Amino acid sequence: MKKIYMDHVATNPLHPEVLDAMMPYFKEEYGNPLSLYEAGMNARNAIENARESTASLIHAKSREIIFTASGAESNNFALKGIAYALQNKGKHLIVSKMEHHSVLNTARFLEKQGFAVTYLPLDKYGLVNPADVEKAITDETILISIIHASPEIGTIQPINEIGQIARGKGILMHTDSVSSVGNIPVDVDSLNVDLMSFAAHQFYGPKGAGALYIKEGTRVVPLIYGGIQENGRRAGTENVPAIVGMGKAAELATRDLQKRIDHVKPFRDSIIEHALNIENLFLTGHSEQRLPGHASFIVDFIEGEAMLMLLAGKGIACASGSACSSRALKASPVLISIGIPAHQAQGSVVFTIGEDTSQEDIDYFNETFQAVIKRLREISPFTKGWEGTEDSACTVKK
Amino acid sequence: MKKIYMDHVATNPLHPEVLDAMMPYFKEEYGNPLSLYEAGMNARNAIENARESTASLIHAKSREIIFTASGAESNNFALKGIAYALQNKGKHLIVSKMEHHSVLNTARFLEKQGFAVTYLPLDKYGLVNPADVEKAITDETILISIIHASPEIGTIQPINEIGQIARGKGILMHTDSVSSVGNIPVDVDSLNVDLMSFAAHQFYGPKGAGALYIKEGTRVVPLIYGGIQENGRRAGTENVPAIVGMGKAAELATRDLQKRIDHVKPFRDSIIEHALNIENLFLTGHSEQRLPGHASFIVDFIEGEAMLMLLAGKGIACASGSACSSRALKASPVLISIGIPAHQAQGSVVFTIGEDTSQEDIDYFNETFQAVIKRLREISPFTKGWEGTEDSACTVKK
Amino acid sequence: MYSEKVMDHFTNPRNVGEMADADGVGTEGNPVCGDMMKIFIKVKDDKITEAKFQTFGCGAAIAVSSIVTEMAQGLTLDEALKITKASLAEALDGLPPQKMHCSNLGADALRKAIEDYKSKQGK
Amino acid sequence: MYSEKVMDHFTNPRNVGEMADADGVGTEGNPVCGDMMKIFIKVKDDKITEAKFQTFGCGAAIAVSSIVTEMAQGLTLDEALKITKASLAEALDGLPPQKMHCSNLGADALRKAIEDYKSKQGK
Ligand SMILES: Cc1ncc(COP(=O)(O)O)c(C=O)c1O
Ligand SMILES: Cc1ncc(COP(=O)(O)O)c(C=O)c1O
Repeated sequence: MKKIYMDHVATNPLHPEVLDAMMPYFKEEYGNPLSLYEAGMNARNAIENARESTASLIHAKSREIIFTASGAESNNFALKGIAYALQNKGKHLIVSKMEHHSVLNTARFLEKQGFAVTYLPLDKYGLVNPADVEKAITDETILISIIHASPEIGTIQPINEIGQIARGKGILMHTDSVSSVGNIPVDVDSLNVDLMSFAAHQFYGPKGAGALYIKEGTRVVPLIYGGIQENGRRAGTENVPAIVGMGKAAELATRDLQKRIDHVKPFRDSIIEHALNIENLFLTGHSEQRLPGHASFIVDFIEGEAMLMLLAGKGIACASGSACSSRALKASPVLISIGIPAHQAQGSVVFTIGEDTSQEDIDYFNETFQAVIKRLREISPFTKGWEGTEDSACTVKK
Repeated sequence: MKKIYMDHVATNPLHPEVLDAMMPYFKEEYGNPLSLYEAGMNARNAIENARESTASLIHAKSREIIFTASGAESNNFALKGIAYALQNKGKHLIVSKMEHHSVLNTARFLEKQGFAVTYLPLDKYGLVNPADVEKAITDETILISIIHASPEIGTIQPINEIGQIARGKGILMHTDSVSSVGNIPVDVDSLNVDLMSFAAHQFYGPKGAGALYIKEGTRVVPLIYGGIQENGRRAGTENVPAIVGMGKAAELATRDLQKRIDHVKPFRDSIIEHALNIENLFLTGHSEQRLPGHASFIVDFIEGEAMLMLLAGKGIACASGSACSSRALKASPVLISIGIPAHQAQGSVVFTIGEDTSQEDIDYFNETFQAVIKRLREISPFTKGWEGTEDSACTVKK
Repeated sequence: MYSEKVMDHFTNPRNVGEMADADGVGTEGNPVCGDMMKIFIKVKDDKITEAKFQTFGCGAAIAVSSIVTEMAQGLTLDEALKITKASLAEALDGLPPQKMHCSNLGADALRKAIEDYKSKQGK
Repeated sequence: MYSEKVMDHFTNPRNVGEMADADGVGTEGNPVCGDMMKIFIKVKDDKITEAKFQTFGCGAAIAVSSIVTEMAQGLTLDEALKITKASLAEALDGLPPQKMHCSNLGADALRKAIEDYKSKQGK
């Protein structure tokens, strides 16, 4: 059976060159990077080279990069690290309703510890209005954290504008760039941010490697205390192979970024164009300001998990924001925040493509997607409208 | 040149079988373990199998294992996770002066957040006196955290006795078993602990994989918030290859534990016996209650880093607790806590061996160690005593 | 995640479609919650002679709908009323825990269809 | 971490040992802090004709001791007093930052040895 991986926004295959770069650090170079003997020193040099490449990808200085184990860790580190560092200055944070759980749930934890958090609304395309950011700022505000690009609806936020507002007010700005770094050009300076989270598995690097960019001179309290690894800011014996892999992946992403964008964008456009020919189907997120390999839809009258399963049966791996496809059994809060009613949010489906995607895959996909929708609509009690749908809140039945 | 790795307590080479087990998850099985399609489901199954093997190694249930990225993360998670979960019950923690930085520095962070911490003293062998634990307990005590075995002096603490005291008082008990799990038999039930940290790279598993054992029914607040990975207790896209590697390493450790102990113990004894023939040299830590592959000494009149460097020149990789060999430029607090004067602590040297160590290695080592000491003593101004040494505290000169 | 039986009933659902001349119709669930099931039955001599369904929902919901219509056919109304969430899950060789309750509306929809038939009969 | 020059002076230190008939002796550092350096000099016509050392300390401390004795030989006392931490580090092709100040006691020990010589001469 054909296998087409269309869940690149969740995670990515490892680039073969990345794995090659990692291998020696699984084999000969196992020494502790802190140690004084040879194997340890080789490991330390490898880490510093990786830091250099990783910094280059986002146009940062290498000492501004702290390696972590995941995007989620970087987000937790950024929010708690700034909150605890600046709690004497103020106890107010601003985030958006588009944030990933790793930002949202950290914000909720901080609320329990006495911080106040403003959750900014989204427009129907998922955009945060910079004017709303400005209005939300108080004397107590110590951090603004806005996601760069949504993995669910693909929309890219105007981070540079928001960062400018933050900078104007002397407030630190963090962006969760996990789904953008490696997929679109990212420059920490032109984005006007002080902290940025990203993860290697989003650009053909290994799982288990993430980074937090911390602008020089910014004080953060560690999330993981311990030894003096990462300049005392993130403890734990370094995961040398993963860090080396992140460095290599960053190097490849820097080199190939435009090529990758040019490769996926026409495919994404073809998916969207073909899909929009289907009745009662619409695009979610912004049509222009969106990730180049990201196509996301609401398909009326059928449910996302069922689409996923039928597509999986045809070899196509993808994602959905429907309640049934999430283990929490709740429709994606982002879909609700951009004004999609809960019953329509059930029909969410997300396709994300990558450098391994071919024209043949796209042709096969366009055909199959249409067939799957047709099939599920034959089973559905709805055909022309949502007759009989109660507009009540749905509590999960247990 | 001969290469003898004698820093096993810092980190270990990957077992070739472990790497073999990991490889498919770098290649074909890259899917997101949370997803519904096939590659994702294979990854999920692999994680659950690894959880089972990892649990077996410490005689726990598999749902009591949370995967993390390092021993340091597990320690941070345990202390902060319990502190925040039980802060309404009390705000006092008990640790020992033998703790790893990842426990000590987390304890200091918690002190800044309003918690009180008692640091228990050590006797001259490094042992914590269970009676001291009992005395330190107050109505406010919510957690006792004592390291299982010292990576610096090899001493193994009477965790089961301390755990019994904790249990008798209804107080949670955590042990940092990073340097013991995989090296000695460890059973969470007979140790009477509620939480236990450990790391795969200590038993021939990969860097980037750690675990926290959390006894069923124990509530902890996450350290890394986000998605529902690890049952909502530790977020981040799972590092599938590392987790699979930890599972395989745990399986091998369970199988080979006694064989490994029988292999290293006579070598350790040979190192100690030969070393003790040298004048003005003594063993640090307990002679019986110590890690089977761990030999640590104070060599009078010479300095640890110089020993390390000369030994490295002879192909022998080892560690020291001297000020100059640490980047913090401070002699090991553990050495000071067991009553070793600062000038003697400078002569600390630690040798830890493993399953790759051979009789030939030990013979070469015993000879070389003696020669290195002789050589450095020829350079030293001290020969028979510490004449002229001021017993003043030393502040790092900057 | 799903048993082979679930996958079979999901990918090849039995008895799909509207029944214009149904003797009883039962609807359960709400698309807001992700699942809605509509069951149509034909009844003769207190026995279900035919059952069909239309379902909006996930894989489990569709498989449950398929199997409940299959199981109901040929049963007396009293026998059909004994079909439960548990017996449907069992017939499908099990359902994942989170699907056990949220997408397993078949027994309820069938009961409603039977009640509808009975009320139409004035019983 | 260390330059080749440091490694060379550390593994083959020049001028090691006590000098029973030294004209000046200088001691700097404290083993409590990890480094102690003792420098012995012989002086003739205001020139250092011979220098030796004994050092307790790390690799950098030993290398610094070795090079300072090598450099001092043949210098006038005034020239020798111009030796600094920086010039020693430079002669060793650099020292790691954390070693730059804490193990680089050579210039101070040499200065003390020269002072010792001068005070003995009653100068
Ligand atoms: C006793 C102990 N605890 C914690 C750690 C930290 O573990 P890791 O380096 O995996 O973060 C170590 C380091 O090896 C250790 O020896
Ligand atoms: C926008 C965003 N932030 C954070 C994360 C979490 O990253 P990780 O899974 O590497 O922890 C993700 C997940 O892919 C993401 O898409």
